[in-house]
Amino acid sequence: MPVVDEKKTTEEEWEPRILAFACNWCTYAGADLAGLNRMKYPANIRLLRVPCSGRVNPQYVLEALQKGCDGVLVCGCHPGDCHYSTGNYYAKRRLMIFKRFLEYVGLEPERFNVKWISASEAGRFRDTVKEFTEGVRKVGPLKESFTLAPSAGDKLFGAHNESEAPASEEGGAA
Amino acid sequence: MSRIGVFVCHCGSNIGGVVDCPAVRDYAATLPNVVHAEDNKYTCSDPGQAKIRQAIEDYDLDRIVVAACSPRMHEPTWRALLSHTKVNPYMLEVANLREHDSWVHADNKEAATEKAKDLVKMAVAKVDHAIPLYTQQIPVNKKALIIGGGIAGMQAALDIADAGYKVTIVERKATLGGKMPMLDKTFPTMDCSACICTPKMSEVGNHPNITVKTLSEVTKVEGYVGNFEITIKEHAKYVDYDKCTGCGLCTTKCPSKKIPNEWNQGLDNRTAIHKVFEQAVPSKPVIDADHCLKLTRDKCGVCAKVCPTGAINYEDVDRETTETFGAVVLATGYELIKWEDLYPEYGGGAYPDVIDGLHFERIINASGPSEGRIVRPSDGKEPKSVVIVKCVGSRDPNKGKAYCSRACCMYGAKHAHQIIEHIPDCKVYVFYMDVRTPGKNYDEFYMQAKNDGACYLRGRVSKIYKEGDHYVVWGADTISGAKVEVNADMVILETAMVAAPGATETAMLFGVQTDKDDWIIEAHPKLRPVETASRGVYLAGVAQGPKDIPDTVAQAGAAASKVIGMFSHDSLESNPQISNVDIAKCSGCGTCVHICPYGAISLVEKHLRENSVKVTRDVAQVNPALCQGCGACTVACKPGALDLLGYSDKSIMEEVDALCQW
Amino acid sequence: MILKDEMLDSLLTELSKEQIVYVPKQVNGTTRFAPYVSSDKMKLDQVNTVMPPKDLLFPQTQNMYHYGVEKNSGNMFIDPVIESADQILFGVRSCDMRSFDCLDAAFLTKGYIDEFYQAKRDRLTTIAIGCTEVSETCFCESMGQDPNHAPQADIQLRHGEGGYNVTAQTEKGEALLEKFKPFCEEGEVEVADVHCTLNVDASNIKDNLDILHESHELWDSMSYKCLNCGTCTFVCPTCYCFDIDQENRCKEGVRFRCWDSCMFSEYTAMAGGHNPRPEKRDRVRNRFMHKLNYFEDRYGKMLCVGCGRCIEKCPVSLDITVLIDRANELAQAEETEAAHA
Amino acid sequence: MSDITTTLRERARALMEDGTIAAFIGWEAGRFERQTTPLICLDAADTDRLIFDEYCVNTTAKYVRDLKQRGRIGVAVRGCDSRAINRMIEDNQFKREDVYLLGIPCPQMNDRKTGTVLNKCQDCAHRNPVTYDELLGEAMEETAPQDRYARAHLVSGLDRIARQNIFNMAFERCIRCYACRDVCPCCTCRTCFVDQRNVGWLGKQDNLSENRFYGMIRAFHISDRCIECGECERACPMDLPLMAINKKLVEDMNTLFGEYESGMTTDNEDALRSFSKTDLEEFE
Repeated sequence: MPVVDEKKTTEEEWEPRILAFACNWCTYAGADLAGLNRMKYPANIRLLRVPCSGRVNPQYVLEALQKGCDGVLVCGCHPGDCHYSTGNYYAKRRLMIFKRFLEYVGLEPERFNVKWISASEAGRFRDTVKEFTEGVRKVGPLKESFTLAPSAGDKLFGAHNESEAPASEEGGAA
Repeated sequence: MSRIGVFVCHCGSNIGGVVDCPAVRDYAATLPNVVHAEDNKYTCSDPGQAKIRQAIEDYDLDRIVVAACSPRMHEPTWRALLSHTKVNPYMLEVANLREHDSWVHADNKEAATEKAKDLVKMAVAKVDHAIPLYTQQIPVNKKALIIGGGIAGMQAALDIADAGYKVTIVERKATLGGKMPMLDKTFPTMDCSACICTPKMSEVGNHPNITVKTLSEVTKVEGYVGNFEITIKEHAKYVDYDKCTGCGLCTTKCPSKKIPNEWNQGLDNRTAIHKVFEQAVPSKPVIDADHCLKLTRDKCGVCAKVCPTGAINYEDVDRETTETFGAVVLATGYELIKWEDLYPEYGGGAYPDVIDGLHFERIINASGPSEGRIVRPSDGKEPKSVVIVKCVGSRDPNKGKAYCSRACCMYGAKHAHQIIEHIPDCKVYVFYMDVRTPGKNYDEFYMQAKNDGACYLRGRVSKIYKEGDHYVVWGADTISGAKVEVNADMVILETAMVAAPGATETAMLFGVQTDKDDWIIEAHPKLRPVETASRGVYLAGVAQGPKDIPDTVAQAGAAASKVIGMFSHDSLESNPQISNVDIAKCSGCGTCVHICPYGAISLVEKHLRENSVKVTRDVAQVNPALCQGCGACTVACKPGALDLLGYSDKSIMEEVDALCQW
Repeated sequence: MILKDEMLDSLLTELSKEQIVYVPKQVNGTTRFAPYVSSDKMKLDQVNTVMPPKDLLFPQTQNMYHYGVEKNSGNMFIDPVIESADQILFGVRSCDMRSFDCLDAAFLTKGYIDEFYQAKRDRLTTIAIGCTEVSETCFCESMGQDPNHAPQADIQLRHGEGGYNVTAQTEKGEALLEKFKPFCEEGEVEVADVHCTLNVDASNIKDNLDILHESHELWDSMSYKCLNCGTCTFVCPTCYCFDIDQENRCKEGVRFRCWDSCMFSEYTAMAGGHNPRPEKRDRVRNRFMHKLNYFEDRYGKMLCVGCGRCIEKCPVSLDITVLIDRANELAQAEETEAAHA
Repeated sequence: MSDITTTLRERARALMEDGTIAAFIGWEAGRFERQTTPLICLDAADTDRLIFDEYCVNTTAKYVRDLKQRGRIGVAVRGCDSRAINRMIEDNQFKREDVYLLGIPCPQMNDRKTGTVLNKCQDCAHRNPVTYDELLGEAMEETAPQDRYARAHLVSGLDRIARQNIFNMAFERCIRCYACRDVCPCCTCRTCFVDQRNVGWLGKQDNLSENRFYGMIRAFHISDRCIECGECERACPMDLPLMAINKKLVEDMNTLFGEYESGMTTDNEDALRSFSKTDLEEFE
């Protein structure tokens, strides 16, 4: 089972891994509409559904970046249109500060962004994903540029299955 | 250990034609705690649902992942299914393989399949940390409060009251009616406004299910849907309505007679003790404390002497009462924009014959000071040339409001029509930007006004000034490109509607937001136009944005039907995906209280035992009926004492970790 | 035997060909023991490194097991992760040398052998340098260690004019000394002894602490200013408390241990929320009792070597020597009172 | 003995003796020359140990939380201490009437080793206490720092790689002792997020990623409340440039959401718990 990107180790095979937090009421629905309209956009993005951009804790963003996402996008309703009336205003302030903070400690600006995309803006969703993916592709794998320190266990994960030594039998019995 | 079942849906060929569903199924089977994985043609269909039900039995599943279309589509379907099984309906996660995958990545099947696997593993990781959630029942107090006694409020009140529920109307002014009874005729049918409005007023006033509180306002709101504890302040009227018969003797004897009459836009005067207008409801007078000699200087007291029933009470004070209501309709209405401050080029209010539309309504109204004769306020002469200027304050982001006030095109046409009807030799010029007449029989009405002889000129008016006893209006005709100069005896400005003062404050009491122009924001502009973001709070009429009488009445009816619909249940089901406090972690800082847009969080003092020591400290408490589950508080809560059920920190972090590291 | 100053680099370069040589140096803006690289500027004049050398044997984070479910067979596996290498610790001070006595006692005696520690310990050779100056917070002499000479070291160096006197003290040291010889010359330089300026009487501290009851006012007055941060425990060369945790990914995981601090309230927090040491007073008392009483009870030595790091680094200047003085004083008072009664 | 020390002892003793306060928080001399350490007087006799000089480096306000159940607490406050008190009142940790504040205008504190002005005091804008019950000594004229965000500007002027190097190096050497958190008057959580491993915020491993998570998120948590006292940086045993981080966040908040200084009052509208519809829109 997967070592991180077993088969995508060489530079040219590298594909950016992008996580997007999407507000259930606007952007998630906008992405649904993009699907309904059979729009095409890069397959690198994975949406994580949250009730509101106000639910997106900057801690999730940092976690995703440090654990191996090459870029993180947060999407919500346009200010003023929040389903919960104010959630995105708080999100905006938090993420404005957090984006500057990330860049201050050395992250490329291309790797983290926030976009307001309504349920009707399927085209805008597609364009945002395209642009963002291209931006991340341009700056390359995050592992190198943001210096992800290997966790002490990193070299162990996946190692067992690769060597597939009979030692595992012992381990199993022990 | 949880037991997860994964169901991969082909959706015919919608998903299966792009994504390798069997591969996704096999992959899912290798994920932690997945004890069963299968793929189906249509998971939402009856046979598909039956297979889920069967698998729950066969494999003793306690959590379900369905990899299919958007959860916005069928999550409710599978939740409903699970509610009949032993699996809690909230232990379900839907991976969106259709809208977010097969439909958008049809050109790259391999990538689409990889993405499908990722989406499934994220869903598995999340559902693994799901906890069962249960809805609660909130009792409904079947009494409605309507804020605003205009046509919107009255219509909503009548509809709800006729359905058999108790209604209270709170009106800031001394009479019901709002703006409508001030008008003369209503477009496009030209029926008498008062004739159709005042019967409604008296119907409301006499309805056994309706309580009317005039000169009143809401000062405090506590509680939540079904159980709002609302404090209403009734200002002193100085007249005991239980005793007053409305005979009117007092008003004839009052010596303070020189007070400008607001009802008639200051065109005539009224007394200190006065009834707002003849058909006012309640049909009883109030004392204007600012002008009454007794109340200001402790002299006079004539009204008390003449009152045959002893209803006058100079000692009267403001009274606050608190009542419980189940639902609220906000119908706070509008005012006309204060054009005098914004448009000095129109004289800024210095010219008596440059008036606004409502002013003109009082002039032309048979019950107005000139008894329906069109005369100039300055000298009482009949005008022979009238200029009507539309969009004063509307569609003018620089000086007034950016929006269109919707009704002015029609009442501009109405005024033109009325003037020509009353004074056939009067010239009428209408300056307009566009003419917007969407409505039944509206355009016909406008055409008729033009046929009557009204001269429509497309352009804004740049200046109005006085020359002798007439006014010179400078404008542009953008169609001919010519500069236009018109001599007018009277100018009518069709001014913009703006939200009633205090509307925002009132809305805020209920946790309802207003937009930049103070109009109340509806829950959804298309699909939930009469609901607000606060459950149990509805809106009607111009409070939501400019509209004409038919739209207002229709919306009031819609709001009433929402209230009636809610009242048809004895209790409501609460949303279980709400914020939850772990008081062990809560330090009582109160940040969440500031953040919550619904006022759902409060700090309460708790007596606890911690490490065998009794302690008393403040902790946050979430009202499950008020919380809507947005989660804004959970992020503001630094120690994570607040967490959102259904979207917990743990489950989201697991999803992130799964995507990155599995 | 003399090792001339100018030969030091050549010696270390030679030594690091076969094993990792840890020397005190500036790393990432702090001083600690780190692998020698020939261009390195060592911090041999430094009285003490900010971080103690304990992480050579007991890293702040150390993997213990790798476990999981095999992809093909579905069988479970548990692989112990034992890391070990030939290491030389060069330039260690006398106080830190004594800290290895403490760690050895905790990890290798009383019938329990910690294999992760032992694997590293067995292959460690220590080269101590006698102190040539002391800082104001040094009090190793009060704790029974001579700043000039560490008997625990495999090789002892002492610096004098122009070079070091080299003495092997163990078999391991003798063996390593062979490697020294090409860089050394016969003779001896003159060295001067140094002594701590901070001195406390710790001779009876264990007994004195026994006299003072748990509820004694001493613990209130000593603890009220403590912030409950872990600074003292993390810079301490002898604090060996650890926590065990795991990092899981899908169907495999790594179990590791990492330094923990008894000053954290979370350290003793139990499932269910109860905490047997809920107040910082309890935690402060526990730390000092462990250092000066419990450890001596069990292992016959104090768990404080007098390096002074905690005094130096404590944000609120909580000082173990002040505690010792106060405890002596109060115990005496109690005894006098008891005698009168 | 300085006048302030004498007055401080007299007033603290008088307040304890007349029962106004149950404890008094100040400073006493340490074992070493020019060293001071926080002193908590639980007994009137303890007040004789109080001192005040230019080496009282500790910000002591946080002890009020530990002591508040004893009754009203007296605290000697300078500018930073008084702002810490305000901050904790705003965060509902205690009430203003729970403390009795003896204000002392601050001469600026010195580093005991070098004798020069402490880093944390160099860009201080409020040396006079901003709230107190009694002021000991004369209020001094405040001098606004030349650049409130000087610490951040030193770094923000560098290029990305250089900034990354600085912070990677810093987080690399962090030992996660949490002294910065424990000394911070804004860190008043009962259970810090780092102590909640079951939620999965961060692991206990000591490595750059986890340390950076801790460092960045703690800074972010206090970002709109930081009173800029610099205690975290002074307390840090590994000399992490923590104020370069905090000042950056404070600067951004001030620039983007309007000028404020935390802890000047007890009813500040913290930037991240409020919003304005007219906030800059950069995510369009």
